[in-house]
Amino acid sequence: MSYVHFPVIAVMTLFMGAFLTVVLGKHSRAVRSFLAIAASGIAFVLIAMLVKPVLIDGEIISYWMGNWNPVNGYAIGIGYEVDQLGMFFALLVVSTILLSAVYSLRYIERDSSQEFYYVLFLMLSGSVLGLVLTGDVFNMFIMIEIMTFTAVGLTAFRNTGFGSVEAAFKYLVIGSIGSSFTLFGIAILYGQCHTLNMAQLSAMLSGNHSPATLMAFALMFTGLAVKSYIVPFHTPAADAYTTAPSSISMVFSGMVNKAGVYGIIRLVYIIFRTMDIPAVQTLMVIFGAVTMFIGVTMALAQHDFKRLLAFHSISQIGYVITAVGLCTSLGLTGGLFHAMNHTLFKGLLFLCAGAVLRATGTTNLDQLGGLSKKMPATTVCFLIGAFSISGLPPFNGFASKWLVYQAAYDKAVTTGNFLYVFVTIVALIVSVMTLASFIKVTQAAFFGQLPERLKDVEEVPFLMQLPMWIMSALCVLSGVFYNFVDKYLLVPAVSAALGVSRYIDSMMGSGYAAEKCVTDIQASGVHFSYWNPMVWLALFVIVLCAACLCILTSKGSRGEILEGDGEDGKYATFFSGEKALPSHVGGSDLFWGFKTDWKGYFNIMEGLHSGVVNDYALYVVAAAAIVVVFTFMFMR
Amino acid sequence: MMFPFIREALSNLFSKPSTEAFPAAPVQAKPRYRGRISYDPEKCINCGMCKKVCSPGAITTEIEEVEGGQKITYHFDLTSCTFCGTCEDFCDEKAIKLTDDYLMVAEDKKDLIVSGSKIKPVVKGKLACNTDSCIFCGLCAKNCPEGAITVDRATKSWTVDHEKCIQCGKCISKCPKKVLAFEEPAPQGVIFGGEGCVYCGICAKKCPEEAITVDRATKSWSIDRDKCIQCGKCVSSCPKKVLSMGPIE
Amino acid sequence: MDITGALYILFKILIFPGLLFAVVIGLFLAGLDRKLLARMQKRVGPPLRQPLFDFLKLLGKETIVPHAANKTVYLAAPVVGFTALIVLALFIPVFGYSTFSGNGDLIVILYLLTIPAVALIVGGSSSGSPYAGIGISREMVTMMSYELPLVVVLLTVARKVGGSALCFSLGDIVSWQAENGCLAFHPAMIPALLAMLLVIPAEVGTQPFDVAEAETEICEGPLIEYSGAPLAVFKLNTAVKMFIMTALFANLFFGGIETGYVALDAVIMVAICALVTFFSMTLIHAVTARLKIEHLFKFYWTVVAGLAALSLILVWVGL
Amino acid sequence: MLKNAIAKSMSRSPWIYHVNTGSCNGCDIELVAVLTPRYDAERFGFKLSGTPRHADIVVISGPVTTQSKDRLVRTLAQVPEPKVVVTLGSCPQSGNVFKGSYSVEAPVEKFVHVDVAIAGCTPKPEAVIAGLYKAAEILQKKREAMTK
Repeated sequence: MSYVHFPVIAVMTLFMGAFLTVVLGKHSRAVRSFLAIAASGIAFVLIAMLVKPVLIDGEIISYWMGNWNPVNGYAIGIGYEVDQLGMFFALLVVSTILLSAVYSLRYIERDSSQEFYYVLFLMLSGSVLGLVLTGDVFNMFIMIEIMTFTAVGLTAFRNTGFGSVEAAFKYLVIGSIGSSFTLFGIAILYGQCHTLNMAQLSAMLSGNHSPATLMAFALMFTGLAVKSYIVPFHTPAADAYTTAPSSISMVFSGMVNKAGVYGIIRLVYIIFRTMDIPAVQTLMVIFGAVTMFIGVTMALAQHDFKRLLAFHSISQIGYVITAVGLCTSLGLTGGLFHAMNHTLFKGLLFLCAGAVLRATGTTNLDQLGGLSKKMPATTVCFLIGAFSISGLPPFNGFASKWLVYQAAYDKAVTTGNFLYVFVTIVALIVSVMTLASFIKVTQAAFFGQLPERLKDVEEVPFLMQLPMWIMSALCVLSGVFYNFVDKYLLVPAVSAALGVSRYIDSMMGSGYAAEKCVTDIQASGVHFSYWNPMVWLALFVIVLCAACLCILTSKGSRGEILEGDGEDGKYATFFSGEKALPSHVGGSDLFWGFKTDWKGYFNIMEGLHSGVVNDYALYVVAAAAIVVVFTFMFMR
Repeated sequence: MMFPFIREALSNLFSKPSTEAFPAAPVQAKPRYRGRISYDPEKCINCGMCKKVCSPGAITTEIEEVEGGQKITYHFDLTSCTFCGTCEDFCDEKAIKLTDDYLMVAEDKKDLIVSGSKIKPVVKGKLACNTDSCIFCGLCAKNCPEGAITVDRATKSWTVDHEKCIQCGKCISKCPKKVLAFEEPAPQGVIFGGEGCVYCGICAKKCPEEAITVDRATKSWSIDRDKCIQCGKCVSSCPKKVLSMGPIE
Repeated sequence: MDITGALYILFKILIFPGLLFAVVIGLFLAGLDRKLLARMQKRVGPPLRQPLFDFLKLLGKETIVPHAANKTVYLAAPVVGFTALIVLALFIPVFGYSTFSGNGDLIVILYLLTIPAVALIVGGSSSGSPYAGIGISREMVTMMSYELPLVVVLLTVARKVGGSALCFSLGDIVSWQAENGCLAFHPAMIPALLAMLLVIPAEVGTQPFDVAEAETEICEGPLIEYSGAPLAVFKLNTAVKMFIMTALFANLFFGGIETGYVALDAVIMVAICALVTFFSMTLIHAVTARLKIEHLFKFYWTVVAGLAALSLILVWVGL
Repeated sequence: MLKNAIAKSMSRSPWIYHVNTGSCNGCDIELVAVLTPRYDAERFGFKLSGTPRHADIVVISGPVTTQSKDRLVRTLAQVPEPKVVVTLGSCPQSGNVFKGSYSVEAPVEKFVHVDVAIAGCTPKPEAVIAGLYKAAEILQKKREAMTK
């Protein structure tokens, strides 16, 4: 079988898995588990087999469903088109699916109606995979719809808990508004161009924007922005990520909002090719900067583990949008790399949150503490994830954030636009605040003192640890072996995003792009004065060894380390001489000085995040209106 | 100016530090500093006033009977002392002095105990008052550390509790009229009554030392005081009860 | 790579300008700071070698791991911080002389600088003490405070040196200054210089900005449970950080004065480091009292960040 | 060599932790006076530390009230070896004028071994310096004994 069929088979496998789970998996847990793992495993293998032809050999797979080839230069069938950009996201998606499925096996074993979980899970997976592989705008919309509704179902999966139905409702309302915008935009496009194929749309829209297509652009941009939860569309995300099971939160932040990001990249770089217009860059960069800033400050104020992570998801997507919006190859590289890293570390962090939830029954940071002694594996994974997201070298977050800063400041100095300086500063400060909020989680949940209530907590089973360890390893590896990631994933994806003509040609036949006068976006040069993590890692290790040698082997200094029981006064915590009391500095107690100084800001933010879905719908509509107005003012 | 001390800090940088070079150059304590206690046992009269006025009870005494009198030892525990100086004030003999030695540092607590002892010879005689010249001012009673003297001006009485008296002699030195003294009691001996003696000579016979000589013929009775051991056998054996024990001359 | 080359690299890492140089100069600066501070307070002050004595003494003490602590993290934290600082020392050139040619990216330096602070925070956090909890909270807020002005200063320098090209390389910044004169003598850079001078004490954690380790209020904060060798390493970290920050300052603003002789350059740099230590740490320490944490945050985000931003705007308009 | 250097540093860099067990503050003030410019104990490396874990010399002042006894014992247990205990003033050694009170547990020797006693009520700062100096020497000896 030729590999051109693989993308479609992968998507179909997942949908078939969902169907079979309904039919066969009602009564047997083993069958359900098998189906879920088999479907996601097959999808993973199929996509992995495409790495060689697509990413390494640089081929673009085009596939017409039912062999409905274009007639008279017009695409009439549904086309699947796997270029390097789609492949990049597809890899993220299938990895996330597989790891999440493995994690789910033990994670949801205590829940009822598991067959629905797997059905929805597989449908969600299939839809996101379909979304990133499809070459048809309307097919994309269908996938978005499936994605939205399965996501709503999964959000409400643990509907016995507080707020999950409410969260699902918010998700439903906001998601539907977003979908409607997308659909409206697609309808306008179809009316204008009489085609739904992305490649053909790209060719036709290249350089000739009418008011109608601008309207379509604005609406579709808004619709996809809702799906990627950038501010001010982020409101349902926080609730949904918090109340959904952690394996699903991981899927949400790992691939569902990546699907939105993918959609935006596809939209601005390929379909409308508006990326070289400064106004679009400005729009996206402002959106991105605002998103990352509001996301992180809101995260700082949270004291629920998963809600905090949810706001961080929003914040990190801000980085991606900013970097992508810079429209330089450096920026796009940074943006895609950060998207990938975000999938890895945020997935990891959500899995850690899930482990904590399973072990202790709560994610409230004020009630946790001292888990590092009980759950060492989770702690190590969490620390790796936290350091990665905070961008400490040599973890992967650093490499991608570094690219983002480079790109932003490069843009600033080359264009002389002060906005980008501002964005660079915001990005750098947000990174510190990210670190701050993860220090908060570290202190509140994993270190400090173990409350009496959590004395009997146990580490999660191995099957749940496995995905966490894999993701931790990936976090470290992709940070250290940055060059390989760059060479095999990012460079092909970036050149695919910028090289539109190849995309069009491979779908619509060679020469079509030239016929429509499509030219590739001229991106500014890349500064690859990378720091070389390998050298620095080696250095780090050498110096670490030297330091350890100096300090710990100096036998003149009685190098022994004394440990003992807490009952022995010598090993008890110092409480100014008082008998050790269980007193833990929890999540809400931290960063007092900061919170005092920012009281006004936090009050405003608290008012804005009212929890009322009417308000949230208003934000979406208002933002859509702003985007439309902006588009018409500056893009003519 | 927001930082008023910048000028001072910078000028200090170029001036001499005001630190005392203490361990290198010993420092004299200021006048009237009350430091380590010095105790001169020779001056001490063992009145115990110091012990009495010491609020933390830092002063202890030991009295040991030795040949030639009592060995009296005073301990001043500096780790207990508040260095108030009251003992110095109350010591009339100026035996206690708080010096200006402030370096009272020791690894061993014993090094912080000032001790001194002397042998106080036994005082013969008991305190007595010549009430004829006494004006009953009561100074003796006031200064008595043990409260052994009672003076009542109204009835003009002066009494001393010999059990309590430690024979420190403070009252004697305080007495304005110098009427107090330690009076040695008169020597005791057998006293011959004379009247009624029948010179039977039983006493002479009974005397174990043969100190009594009785001559019936000359009606004389004599005693050799050097030989008499004051055993009293003669007194008890006298049929006429003319012999008695009492002070002689 | 042949043996000589490898040995040369090893020499660079372990002796100059790596481990040994950074540690010795760091301890020297810490000693100088204490000595000068004492002199400004009209005291004699400890000998210059005092930080070395402190370090050696702490090595000889017992290392106690409290019961509530997570042993691995607790013991690893100081060493990780130290390692990051040594790597930083390799990144910062001695004017023209750098360990690895052309490297020393400002953003990498900025991020490596956070590692010692994070090591302190995580180590303190893992000790399980509530005082440490408060301490790490303050340390983190301090970090957020000084990061903004520091970022702006670095971007200002990058713009000034790079013009319309991206220039984050410290090596390029130094060589630019060798041609165009020290940045310290460019009027537009004066506010940035002042801001940087004020950032250094917070980064190192000396007096008015040492809220995180306020020993009189929260018992040394994150360090509360540390004893023995790990504490020694943390104290060493502070000393080395002094060197790193002042050397960074010297390279950023006085990069031009180089003679070409490495030994002479090193002496000049140490002299500049000592001067910067005096003005940014010792003098401020001598004349101020400790701030409250919210005042610290406000101070950095208004006054210091304002100075830095002023410089950025001046540079941006072409001064 | 390192062993000797460490032992030597012990007496050059003793950090003090001060425990007040119900003192009248007289001794505490004198201890602080030791760090002032006039006496400047820092020239010998003395430094007040905020936590017993950093301390080498523990200075105890006050007559050890019943309330503070347990706290004192616990705090002392948390000081890493080698450590030296110094009593400041008369109170911890004897109870001084508070001796015999129902709420005073002095002498402190009932609970801990005291290495150096500084007498005085309060001791002169010079005496405190001399005492701490002696304590530092003991510290070095203890360290040497530990590594033998």
